[in-house]
Amino acid sequence: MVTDSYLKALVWLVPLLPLAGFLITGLGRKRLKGHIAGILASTAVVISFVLSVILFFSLRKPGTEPLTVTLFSWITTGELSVPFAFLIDPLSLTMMLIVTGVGALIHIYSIGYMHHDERVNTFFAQMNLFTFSMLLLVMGSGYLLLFIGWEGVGLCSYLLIGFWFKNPDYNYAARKAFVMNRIGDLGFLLGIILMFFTFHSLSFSEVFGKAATFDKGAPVITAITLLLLVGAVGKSAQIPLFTWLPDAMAGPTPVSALIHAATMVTAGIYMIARSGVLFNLAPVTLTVIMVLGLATAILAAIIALKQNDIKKVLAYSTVSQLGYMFLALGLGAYSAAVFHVTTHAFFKALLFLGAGSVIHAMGGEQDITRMGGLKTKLPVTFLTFAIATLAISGIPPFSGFFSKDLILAKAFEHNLVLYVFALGGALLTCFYMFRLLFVVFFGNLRSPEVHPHESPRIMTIPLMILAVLATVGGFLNMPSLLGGHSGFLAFLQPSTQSLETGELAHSTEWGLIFLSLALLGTVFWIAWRKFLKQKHIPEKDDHTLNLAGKIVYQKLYIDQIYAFLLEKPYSWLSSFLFRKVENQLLDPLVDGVGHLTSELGTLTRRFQRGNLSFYLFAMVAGILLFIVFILFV
Amino acid sequence: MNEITSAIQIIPLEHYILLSIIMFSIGVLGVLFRRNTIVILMCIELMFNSVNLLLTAFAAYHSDLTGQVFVFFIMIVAAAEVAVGLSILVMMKRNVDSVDINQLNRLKW
Amino acid sequence: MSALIITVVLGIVVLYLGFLNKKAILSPVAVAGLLVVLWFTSGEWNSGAAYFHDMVVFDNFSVAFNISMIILTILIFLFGMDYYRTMEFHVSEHYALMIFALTGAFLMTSFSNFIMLFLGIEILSIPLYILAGGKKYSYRSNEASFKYFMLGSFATTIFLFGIALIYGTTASFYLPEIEQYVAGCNGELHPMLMIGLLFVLIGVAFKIAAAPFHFWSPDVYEGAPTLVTVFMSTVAKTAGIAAFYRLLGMGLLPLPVPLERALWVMTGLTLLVGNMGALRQTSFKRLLAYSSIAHSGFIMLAMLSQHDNSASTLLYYTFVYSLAVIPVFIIFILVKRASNGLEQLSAFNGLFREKPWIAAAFVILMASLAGIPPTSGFLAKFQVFVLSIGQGYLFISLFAIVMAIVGVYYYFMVIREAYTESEFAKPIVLNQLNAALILICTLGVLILGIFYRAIII
Amino acid sequence: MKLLILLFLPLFAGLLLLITRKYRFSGYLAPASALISLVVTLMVISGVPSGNVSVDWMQVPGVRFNLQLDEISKIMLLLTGLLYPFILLSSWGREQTNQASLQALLLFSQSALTGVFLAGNAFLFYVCWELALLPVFFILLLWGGPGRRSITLKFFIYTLAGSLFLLFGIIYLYLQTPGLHSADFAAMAQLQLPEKTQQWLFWILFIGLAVKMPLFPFHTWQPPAYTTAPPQGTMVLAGIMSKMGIYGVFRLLFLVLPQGVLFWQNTVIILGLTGVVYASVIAFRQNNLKTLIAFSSLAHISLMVAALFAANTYAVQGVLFQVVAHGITIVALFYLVMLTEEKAGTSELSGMGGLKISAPRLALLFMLVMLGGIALPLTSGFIGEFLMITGIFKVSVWFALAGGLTLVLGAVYMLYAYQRAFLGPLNPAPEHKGDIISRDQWWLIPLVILILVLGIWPQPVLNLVLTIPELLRPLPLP
Repeated sequence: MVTDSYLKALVWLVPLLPLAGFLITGLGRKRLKGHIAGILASTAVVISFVLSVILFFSLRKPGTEPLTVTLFSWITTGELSVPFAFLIDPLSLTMMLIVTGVGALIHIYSIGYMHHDERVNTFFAQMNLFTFSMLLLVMGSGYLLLFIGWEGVGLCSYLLIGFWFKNPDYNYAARKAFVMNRIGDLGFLLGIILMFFTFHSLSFSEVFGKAATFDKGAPVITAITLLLLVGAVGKSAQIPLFTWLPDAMAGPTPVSALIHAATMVTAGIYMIARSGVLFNLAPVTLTVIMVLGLATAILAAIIALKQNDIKKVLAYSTVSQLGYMFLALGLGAYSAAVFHVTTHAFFKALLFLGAGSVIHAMGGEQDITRMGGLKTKLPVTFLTFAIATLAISGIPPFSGFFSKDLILAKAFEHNLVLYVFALGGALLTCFYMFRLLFVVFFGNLRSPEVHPHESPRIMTIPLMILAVLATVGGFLNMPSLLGGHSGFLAFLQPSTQSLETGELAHSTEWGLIFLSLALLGTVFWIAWRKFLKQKHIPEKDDHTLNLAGKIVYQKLYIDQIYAFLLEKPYSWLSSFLFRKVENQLLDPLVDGVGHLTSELGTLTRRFQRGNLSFYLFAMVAGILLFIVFILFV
Repeated sequence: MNEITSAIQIIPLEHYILLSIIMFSIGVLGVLFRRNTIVILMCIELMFNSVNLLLTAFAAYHSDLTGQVFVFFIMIVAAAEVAVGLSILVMMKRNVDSVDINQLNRLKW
Repeated sequence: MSALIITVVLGIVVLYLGFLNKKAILSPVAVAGLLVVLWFTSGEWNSGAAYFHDMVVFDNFSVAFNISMIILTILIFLFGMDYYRTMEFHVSEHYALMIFALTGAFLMTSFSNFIMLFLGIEILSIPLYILAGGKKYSYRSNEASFKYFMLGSFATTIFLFGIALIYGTTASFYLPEIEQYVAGCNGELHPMLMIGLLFVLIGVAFKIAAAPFHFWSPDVYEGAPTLVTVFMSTVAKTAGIAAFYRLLGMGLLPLPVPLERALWVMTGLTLLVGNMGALRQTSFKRLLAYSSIAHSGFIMLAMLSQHDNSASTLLYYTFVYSLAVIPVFIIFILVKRASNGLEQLSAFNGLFREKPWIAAAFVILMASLAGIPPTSGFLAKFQVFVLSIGQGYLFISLFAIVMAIVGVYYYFMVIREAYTESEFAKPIVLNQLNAALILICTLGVLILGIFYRAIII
Repeated sequence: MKLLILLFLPLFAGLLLLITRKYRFSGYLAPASALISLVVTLMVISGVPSGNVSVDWMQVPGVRFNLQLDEISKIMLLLTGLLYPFILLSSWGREQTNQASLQALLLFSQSALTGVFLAGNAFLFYVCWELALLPVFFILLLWGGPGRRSITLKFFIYTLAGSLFLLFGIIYLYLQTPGLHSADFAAMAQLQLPEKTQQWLFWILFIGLAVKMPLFPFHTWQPPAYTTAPPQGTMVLAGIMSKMGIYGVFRLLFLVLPQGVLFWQNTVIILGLTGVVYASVIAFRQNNLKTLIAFSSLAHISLMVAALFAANTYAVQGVLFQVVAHGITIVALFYLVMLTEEKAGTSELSGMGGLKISAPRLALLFMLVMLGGIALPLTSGFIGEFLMITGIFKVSVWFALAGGLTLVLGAVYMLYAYQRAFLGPLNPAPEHKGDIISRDQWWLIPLVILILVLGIWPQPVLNLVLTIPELLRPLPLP
């Protein structure tokens, strides 16, 4: 048994290492040559991962008290006392492992992927900064600490999306991401403040302790949770704040893998899971989450059907999967949501890295209509990508099956309609993923001028590791149905306080599994027929599509609607306020006083006409008026 | 002296006051409506004299000599003023070859 | 008393020096003589001596004002050394006339009888009529003198008529007796007395250029030779204000309600006309003339807010105002010379390049006129507002504040001109005496603003 | 004694500088004086006994020369002491005509501002208040950009008009003090004026203060003045002088007219929040970088005013923290704007673009400071804004929402401006003058470090304001 102080040292080393990596690579970005920055950055994250693993094994025993490590007092004033402290419990450990583990792989992958870029050192500095922020987010012992990481990852996301800053579109995407996140953050912050005034504390332990005294459905708790939800919606790209995530694909692909698939976007899920105690008290909020999640899952899946950009497909898929996680949260199955976060981190990171490998091989081409037949050219990439596709489609025994099935089962328990829609979304997922797989890797290469080749070892090894994880990750939580004991959920339960629901009868569960497998098989067959057998190639543009296809191809015109409803009016308002209100109302109002005075001045001078008769006359008039004034007024 | 005073008091005070006011008003009106500076000076002189008359009458009615003494001061000062005024007038005549009061109106606004 | 006599004698001596053509010693003699006068005047502090059957009373009020006027006259004479150097003839007459006018001013500060007030006003005014026309062949000087004379004598007749009416009701020219009479009326004044008082007040208001009896002042200020303008806007104005206050403070306050209201109207009008008239001025002398009207407005505000401190506030206000105005005019004379007789504001252009320290002094002086701390002009306005707000005249005080803002605008417009590049080179010639005097005045303005011990009068 | 040093050292240094401007060493005078001031300030703040100054000044009763030092003053002194070295250094070695005069004027303004923050007597306060304006008038008039003649006068008259209303209010308060009257703040704080009086007097004083801040809708002088002024002038205006109004609210409103404050609380908060949204929205489409930052400053100050009038512990502490934080950020921002303008040859955003390619260090520093400006956690801006919004929340959720909009809208216009200036392809139009020179870099880095340090370890400054509720006892701070 290691001593407590030793463990505590490990705890603050975990985020410190990426921070150190950030400082070194950042400050030395002019001097570090070649792969050095990448190696330094990756090492930092790898060590963090190792430390996290050590922590995990030290604390994994059930019943172990969560570890709190206080570094220093950050803000102390009045009742508000926010220490800079970390909380290590099962939930944060899980997230730390994902962040550092998947993060380490992506860092290593990036060494290969980014080595041509002239600003590679900056890239790694920012990646390390992101890891640091993300670790703060998941390790913070209170909401304000969480908020630091929350905004920190937002910043890094902004920086990395706009990494290739010479392209105005990328900058636009970066800004869009930051601003949409900020809208959510505002809600989150207000939620934090309301929470502070309700519980007079912001640390998890105290808040949750005091929450127990509130009744279920207490308005103030509902308000708090709704505000927190706004934050989560922004960060985890749910309706209506999801449009930034597809655009965020402007960043380098490892960024998409790390930030916009595996870790950052799941921060919202983490936050809600963390606040399970509160959300349990607010059924209204849970319903809202559930509806939002399901709607997002289906909407994004539909849009993904017609996308031609390999990363866009994956992005919408991410949005859709996040929707599933929200669905799970809304059902009170926080642990299930975190479980899906975990498996999703594996297979989605793998998908993105695979896509990165494809793009790398294709010389930067992202349009799937110009790919094809890469199966032979990129064997490792193909294999791993295929595994990931199977996983995300929910085909056993790959990891996605277990996590998604868990959510579907919970949905079934709750409501049949819910289940039907959720299942429909899963089928859509299966369809667009296989469409992607078939179009990219099968058939013939449709752009003859490029000569794709397999990526270097440093990129493929992370792919392989992730493929293994995507395959076996599901076994972490072997359901009792298959003779397991739901280890993962049990491990998390102390942190998340998931709502207990009755177990489904095994027969029902088997029935559901077979139903979904049968349907998945059908969908697979359709995709296979359409894209493999008939060698159907997606249309390059929307001219040839029918109306419905057109709308889907244009992402339901949501970007245009937002531009029309928000950006344009805002821009107009800005000009209007400046041109009309500031320059033609307020300023002239002030100037008007000046002009009026000035006119009065001119008028006064008019009386001074230089004419002696007039002066005399004015004097006499003045005297007479004064006489009248004193005698009669 | 007393004889004169009582002689003055034969006429009611109101008449003196009225006369003075009429004289004064004629002066004021003259100042306002005449444009020849000489005439205006004479009008001002008329106003001075109306004041003198008034003071004398009051002095007589109050049986107080200071009022009459004041009249002497006024007469002296008025003389001095007219002397200065006329010299200014001469200067003006030299400069603009006119005694119209509105000839001089370059200083304005 | 001896001060009065010495002043008259000094005037005559100076005239004789002129006859003897001793131009060089004119100014030193005049200054030395005034210093003697100053000595004797200060000897009368706390004596309260009364002369001529109590028709003049040299109480502390009048002594303090007399001292202030003597100092101002000395300053003007010192500046005059340079100003009159270029003048060939009649220099001695200028000095003598100013000294005579000063005698009249003494009477105005110390009268307690209408006869003396009348004499004082006339002794002050008649030399000024002549001085205003000092440039014999200048059309503008002529016009100034003519207008001043015509309006002045007209105002005198009004004033006299007022005295006559007062005499008719009260049978006295003595202020204390009139005061008693008025107090005995219990506010039910005979209309004749009321009109009489009004006419007397108008006569004095004319001297301090209160609206609507201000019309002479811009024209005369502009047309008269600059040094005469300085004299009028400082010494003559101080005398007028002292006389006005003496009239109110020694005789008439608290005023009958209708009269007081009339005076408030006059104050408001004066503030308005003065500041508004100056606002769009391009001629510097006219601007200062209007500003002088505006300052009369502030002074009337203090005067009407009757309080123990009113007198000392008035003294302070008029003195620091004059102390700032004199060097400002001198600087104006310098830049006017450098820009070929230009009297517009643009004459100041380039001052900060040519003579940065003079420009800095100019800023301080103008700031004092505008009432910006820590200059004495601010302290003066501060005291005025303390008086008027303290007496509960909130609305007129707010109005005065608004007018003070307008004032700041035009003063700083001039400062802005002084800190604007000039279009052509302007060699500004500045002799050491003038420089020293400007410095002294500026320091005075500053020091009086920063360290001020109230004089109890 | 130390307080007197703080008050007069810059004044004398400035005078000395003017006299000796022809000599070589004069260039070092201003920074040296500012550094000494900084050291003394830090000593005074950290509680080294500084001795009280209180002498009878003029024989106008109750007008005394006394300096007082409480927590609010300390915050303001910290701000002044901290920023002036940078403001002065920013002009160092730059090609400006008549640099000695500029620095002397800046030093004068430092003296006056210190006087404002130290004065224990309303008369002294007012004298310094107006004195602070004069140097800025000349800085604007002599070193300003195009259109300075009319803009300077407008700025001057507008703010002075406000001041004169303030004067009216101060005199009124002075005359309400019992006995021979006293203009000491302490005596004024003892006053218990009738409620009606407090209500109308509030506006007389508040307009004076609001113009200075400035607060919507009294702000129209501010954007053109900030745009036209030379960088140093803008830094003084935005960094310190805008805080004078806030300081005045503490001294003259919170302590003297508590009922007036409570009565008009919501009105002012609404004005402030309107200003936040209004200025933030306008800033979005500004084409001139300086005007844009001016509007951003307007938004920040507006939020501070709103929080101030929320009048509870968190809000007030947040405001005082933000006073320092915003001061540092805005000075650094205007410094960077100056450099950007130098590098791009224009302050129009349409003439910039891609500056990150030619001036990466500038871009990086700009980014860091900007993050402070948009209140990212772990920068100083966040602590202040969090506390302020917390305080506003206590008054009303909707107010907090409106105030919190600054988080979103601030990001909107700042990032957009950053993109237009630094990102994208290199604008072919301007002649590029390379990256910033190391001297500027070394002046800027401490500012950036301050922004970060105050965000990570705000407690030293927060400790200064912990006792604020005690101080503001007349106002029943919840």
